[in-house]
Amino acid sequence: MSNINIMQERNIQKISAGQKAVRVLSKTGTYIFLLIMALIVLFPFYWMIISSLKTLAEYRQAVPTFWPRQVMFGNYVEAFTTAKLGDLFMNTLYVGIVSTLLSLVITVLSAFAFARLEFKGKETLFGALLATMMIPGELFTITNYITINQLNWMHTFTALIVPFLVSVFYIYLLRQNFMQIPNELYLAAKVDGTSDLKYLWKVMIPLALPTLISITILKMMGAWNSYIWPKLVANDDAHQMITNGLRNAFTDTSGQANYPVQMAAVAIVSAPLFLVFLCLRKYIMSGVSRGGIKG
Amino acid sequence: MKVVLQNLTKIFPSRDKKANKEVVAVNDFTFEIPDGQLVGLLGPSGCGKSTTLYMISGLQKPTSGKIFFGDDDVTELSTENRGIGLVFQNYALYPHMTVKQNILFPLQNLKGKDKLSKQEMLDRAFEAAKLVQIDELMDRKPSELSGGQQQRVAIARALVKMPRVLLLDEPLSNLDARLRLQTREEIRRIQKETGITTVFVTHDQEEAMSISDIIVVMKLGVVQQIGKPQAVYDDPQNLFVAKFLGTPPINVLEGKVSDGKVYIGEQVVMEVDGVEDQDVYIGIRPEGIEPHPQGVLECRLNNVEIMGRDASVVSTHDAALTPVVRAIISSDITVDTTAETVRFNIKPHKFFLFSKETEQRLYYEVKKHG
Amino acid sequence: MVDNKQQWKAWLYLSPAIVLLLVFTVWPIFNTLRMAFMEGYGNMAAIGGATFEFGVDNFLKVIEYKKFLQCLQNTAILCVATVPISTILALLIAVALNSIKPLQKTLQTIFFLPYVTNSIAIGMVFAAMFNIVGLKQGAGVADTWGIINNVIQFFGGEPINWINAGSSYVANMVVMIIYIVWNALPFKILILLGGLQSINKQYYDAAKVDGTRRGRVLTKITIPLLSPMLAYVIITGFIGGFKEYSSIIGIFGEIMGPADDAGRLNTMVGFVYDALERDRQGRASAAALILFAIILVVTLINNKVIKKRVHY
Amino acid sequence: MRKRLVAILTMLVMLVGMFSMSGCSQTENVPNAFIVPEAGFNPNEEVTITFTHTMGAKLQDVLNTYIEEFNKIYPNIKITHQSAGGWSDINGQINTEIAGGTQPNIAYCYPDHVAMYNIAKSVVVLDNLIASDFVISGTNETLGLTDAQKKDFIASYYNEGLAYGDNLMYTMPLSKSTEVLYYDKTFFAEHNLSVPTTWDELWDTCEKILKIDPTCYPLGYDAEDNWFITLCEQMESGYTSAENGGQYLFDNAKNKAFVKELREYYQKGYFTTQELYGSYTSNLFVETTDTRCYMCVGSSGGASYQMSNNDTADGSFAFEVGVAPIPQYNKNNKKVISQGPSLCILKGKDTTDQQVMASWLFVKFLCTNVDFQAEFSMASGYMPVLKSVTENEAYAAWLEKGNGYEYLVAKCVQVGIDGRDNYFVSPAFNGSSTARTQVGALLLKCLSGEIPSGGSVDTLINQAFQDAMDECEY
Repeated sequence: MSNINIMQERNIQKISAGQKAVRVLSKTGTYIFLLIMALIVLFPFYWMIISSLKTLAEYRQAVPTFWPRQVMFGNYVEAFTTAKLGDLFMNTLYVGIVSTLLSLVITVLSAFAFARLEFKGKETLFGALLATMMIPGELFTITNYITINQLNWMHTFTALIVPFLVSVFYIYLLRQNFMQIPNELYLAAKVDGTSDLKYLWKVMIPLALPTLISITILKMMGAWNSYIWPKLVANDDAHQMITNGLRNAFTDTSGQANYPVQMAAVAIVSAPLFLVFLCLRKYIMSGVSRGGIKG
Repeated sequence: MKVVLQNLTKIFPSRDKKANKEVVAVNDFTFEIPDGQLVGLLGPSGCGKSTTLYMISGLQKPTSGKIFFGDDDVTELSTENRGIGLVFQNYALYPHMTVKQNILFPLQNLKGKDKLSKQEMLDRAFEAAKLVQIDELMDRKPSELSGGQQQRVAIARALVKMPRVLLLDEPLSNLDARLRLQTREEIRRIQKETGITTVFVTHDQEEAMSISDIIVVMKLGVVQQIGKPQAVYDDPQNLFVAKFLGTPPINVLEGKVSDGKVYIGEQVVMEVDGVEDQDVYIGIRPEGIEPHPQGVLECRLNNVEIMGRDASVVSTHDAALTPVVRAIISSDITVDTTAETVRFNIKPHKFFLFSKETEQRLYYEVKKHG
Repeated sequence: MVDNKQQWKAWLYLSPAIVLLLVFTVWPIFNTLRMAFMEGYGNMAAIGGATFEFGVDNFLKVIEYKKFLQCLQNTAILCVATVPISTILALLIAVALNSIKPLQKTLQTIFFLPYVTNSIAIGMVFAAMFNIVGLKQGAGVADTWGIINNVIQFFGGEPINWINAGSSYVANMVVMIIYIVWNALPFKILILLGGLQSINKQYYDAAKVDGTRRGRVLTKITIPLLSPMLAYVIITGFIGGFKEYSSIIGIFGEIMGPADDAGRLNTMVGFVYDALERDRQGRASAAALILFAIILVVTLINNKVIKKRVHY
Repeated sequence: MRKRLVAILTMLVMLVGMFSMSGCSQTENVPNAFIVPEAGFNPNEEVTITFTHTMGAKLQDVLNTYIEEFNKIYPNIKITHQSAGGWSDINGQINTEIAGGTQPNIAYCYPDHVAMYNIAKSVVVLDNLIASDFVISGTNETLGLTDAQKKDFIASYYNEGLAYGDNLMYTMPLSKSTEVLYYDKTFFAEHNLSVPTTWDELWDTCEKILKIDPTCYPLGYDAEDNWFITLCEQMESGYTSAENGGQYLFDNAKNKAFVKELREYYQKGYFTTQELYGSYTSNLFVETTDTRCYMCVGSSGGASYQMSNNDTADGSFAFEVGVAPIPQYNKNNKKVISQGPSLCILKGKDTTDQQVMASWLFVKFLCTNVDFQAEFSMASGYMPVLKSVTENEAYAAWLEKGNGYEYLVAKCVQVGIDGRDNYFVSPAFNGSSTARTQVGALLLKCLSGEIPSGGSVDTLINQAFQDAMDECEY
């Protein structure tokens, strides 16, 4: 082995000073970059908030104002009172919780079958499922509407919940997660005579918890944001979902929306979602990262 | 390249903000590692040995104190400019690169006048691979290698750029017993061949003793003793060092010194000069006692374990702090295993006294021993 | 290997999903196929009692459409431009976020905010940012140039007509790309940051010991280790890009282009919607199937390329 | 083969339609004509009907009050109603509902929507109901419209229901708006300008205004598509026809000529439009500091946006807003566009005759009840469809009421009512909304487009017309 030490003969002082400068510079650069991006990202959010505080006339102005001339907290009051937010909230929560629970059960069972069991046509079936993700879902609306109608599910929570219980995407996500759990664990459980369901419940689910939490959150957000479908199948007072309620409540004669009030309502209903993210950030982050990275 | 640590101290802020307790990981560590030596940092977990290693590497910054490589103060110098090689405990081989790519990686980072041509890089990589005897595996991915092979790749990667100092973090802990023996010889050989000043961290005293030129025993951030392995073993400066080194471990008994006599219980086991009267801990290496019908130390005999060349006489004593009192003797010597008790003679140079109060070594001159 | 009991169990576990998929996904797809091959099929017309012949006329009609290529081109440009840009930007942000300590959580939350910001608000803000009010033809004066142009002018540039009547195709596309990239960022940052945080720190220590420059750490270590996440983000990005439609409505409104050139920015899904609106389900279905075929091919190619590059 | 069949069928339908006009027997051969059963409406049979609209909370309050009134007469008819959101939402929703057979009985509609529902033959033809002289027991009302009721409708509004190419009545007008010319009355008085009544006068006025304020746009026109369609109608040059399932007639020399003329005026800076300006021109109109516009053509329903600011020091309005009818091309052929919701009755295979008749009774009630019409107009700023509403005391008082925003709304309504003989609606068929979008875009392109190199203005205009036609006919 050659004995020339390539690391010798250095001017330590100079390097020392240089590296410090580089470190400070790069840290500053990183922060500047992040802060600029953060501002860009924040801008529409800021816009939503100030829009919700404007009068309709000011909102329509050609030259948008960056701070409302007249701060209309009244928009929030109006949003809250006109739109029966309480009922809407409960309906949405009900649909969100029930569909999340059922969806989790279906997703876990399917993902388990795809990740752990051997059966004929597994690959083909899985491929076919993935392919369905590529078709614009809008095409399904009319057919599904007719189906719901023939099943006599119009204006029921069932119509809001059942058609969206299966998500190929979630099955895919969870399957990837399950695949990372060593097969030995399953075999060991089999040797011990543990049933599949018990194994799922005791081993797989705890290990895949972050993913399941992410799915829960995405599902709840789905319930929060769904608009077109609920409007079609269950837009009556007893079943109305939050987005529909908000959209419908603030239109004027010509079917134009009163945007400032609508924005206020949107801000109100966004708040719970935001809080959920704040509280569960850790789980969401680790949930989405379980795609197949080994440590 | 000698490495000098000067009053090196590392304090970690407490994790629990309310408790506001700081953790002193390394406390005022001063030491000069001579050029070309293999140094083992030894201690139980949490003793600060890894922190010391990471401070030498530059991955962690000392709270106070200085580090010199040769005459250069590198305390403020960042890792990449220190010219060190570091082997991680679990190797940190890049899983997406082949062995060759892993070894080449450090060389490809070189810039400026250090930059090497492609051919030079390849030559160096193969040279390093040959040194650790993995030149057959160059196109495999880490996941296709055994633990020992991964270890070698990690060493090759650390060596390939000819570092000024090589640092190894628990290099053998992930290997099985047989591989461990083999690999530690390997490390020794490589270190001698390259002559690179090497520091490695281990909690396994046998490992440290067997290959180090110098060992540093640490406890709770404080250096206990530094020296050649045999010297430290033969001359431990405190009870901790005595207990930590040696397998089977040293026998420790409570006793006292009174009037120049060392008592265990009521028995005088040795007469010494230069020790004031006090309560003491008595450490006796297992190889320092041998059965003798007129021996000074009487113990209750448990059993005798024959281990081929050696035999181990296992007995108990009321004053012993260790669960058993063990003697390692040549298997030629016969012991009456049916007897209730066994008496031992003590070899004075394997017999250490420690102050019960400070646990520091009490030096003495033998006047008479049984 | 495949024992009967497992077979039986697998299908049992899959049955709820399969039943629901059959009813709410497979049947609609089948229906789409049926409509695509019924010449001139319209839902309303069918209810009104009209009958339709079997044939490929719908497909021919789609391809004959004068702006069909334009729709395809728009879709392709949006995909090809937005996926790399948003992925790279999201990667840089995620890496930067991962490398800092103070403010990390705050910034992370900020980057998530668009997720809970209503899409109506976002579209309007973007339109307002690029909109020029009161542009006098040829005179180069306007009442308001919009924030973006104000910035350009601040740095001494000439203001650009981004989205108003008389704007250029390139300018329109730039706006769309910025908007779509912006929209795609939060999700990608979230995924990539999650991925980064699960990479073992020792790889970075090892790289640091070896004196690896930042750029090299990114390209040689971070990106390969992040490749499963990146693959996921890219594939879903492409699928999303091919379905681009609502973002264009968000900026340009229902006319899908600047005021003087309606439909200039129309996309494949936009075409599908237009056809649905005029009771031409047959044509819409045919276009959707064409789109599906394209996405399928691209995804297969993607998978091929990615399989080679992704380290699992 | 099929085309010919369709043509023959259409001919037949038209013939039948003409017969029905002349005779008073029920139109029986029209596919979806409603035939009033001999037993007529049964006031004792409970019936539930649904009504989908786009009313906001304020208008729904008015509606609820009058549902109560209605139930005093017909307690057996239960009405449930819901808002479908905005205009763009209701069409899609009802389309889907028709596909599922769950359409509402009554729907807010624009002609385009009706044309679409009609493809599915889901719209009830109202002729027989209107003509029915069946007297509902327990009341002294006939099922149909009395002559007095018919006459009370503003004729052009009423005729909108006939705009589907087959001379059959599909919709009843509920509430209407039109386009009016808002102008700065203060400015006009100050500079001794007269309010233009024809386009030629308007251009003269523009020229004068530009001399006074060279940086202004004398005229702002919010809706480009309306402008094009109105000009076609005023000039009788042809826009579209609902006959034969829809025809596009706008690609003609006369239209190209006026578009070319408008381009010249635009280049002179006489006017701007919403899209060209980049914002509602009403914003220019109410603006008092920067660029101004002194005349503005906009919807009579949007009066609130045309109100000048009153944020001056003493709280007075910056200027007085005048409202006038829009300029005409030919004073002998006055035409003003009519917009705003009508009501249509939908039926599916499960819809009973009783439901259709109940729906009709409610539609009739809303459209002919003077009090409702008055109150709805006051709440919405839209115009009532009955002539006699102006005689309603509360309404008259409201029209007289003199200040601020309400005054302007009332003035718009007044102008709208005054011009009631001049209304037109553009023909409706599947594709008529495409035509609307296309002529709007084509006008913009012709006004502001760059002349292609090596060509003339005519090249540009011809190309724009051709493109629009291609899109429409695709």
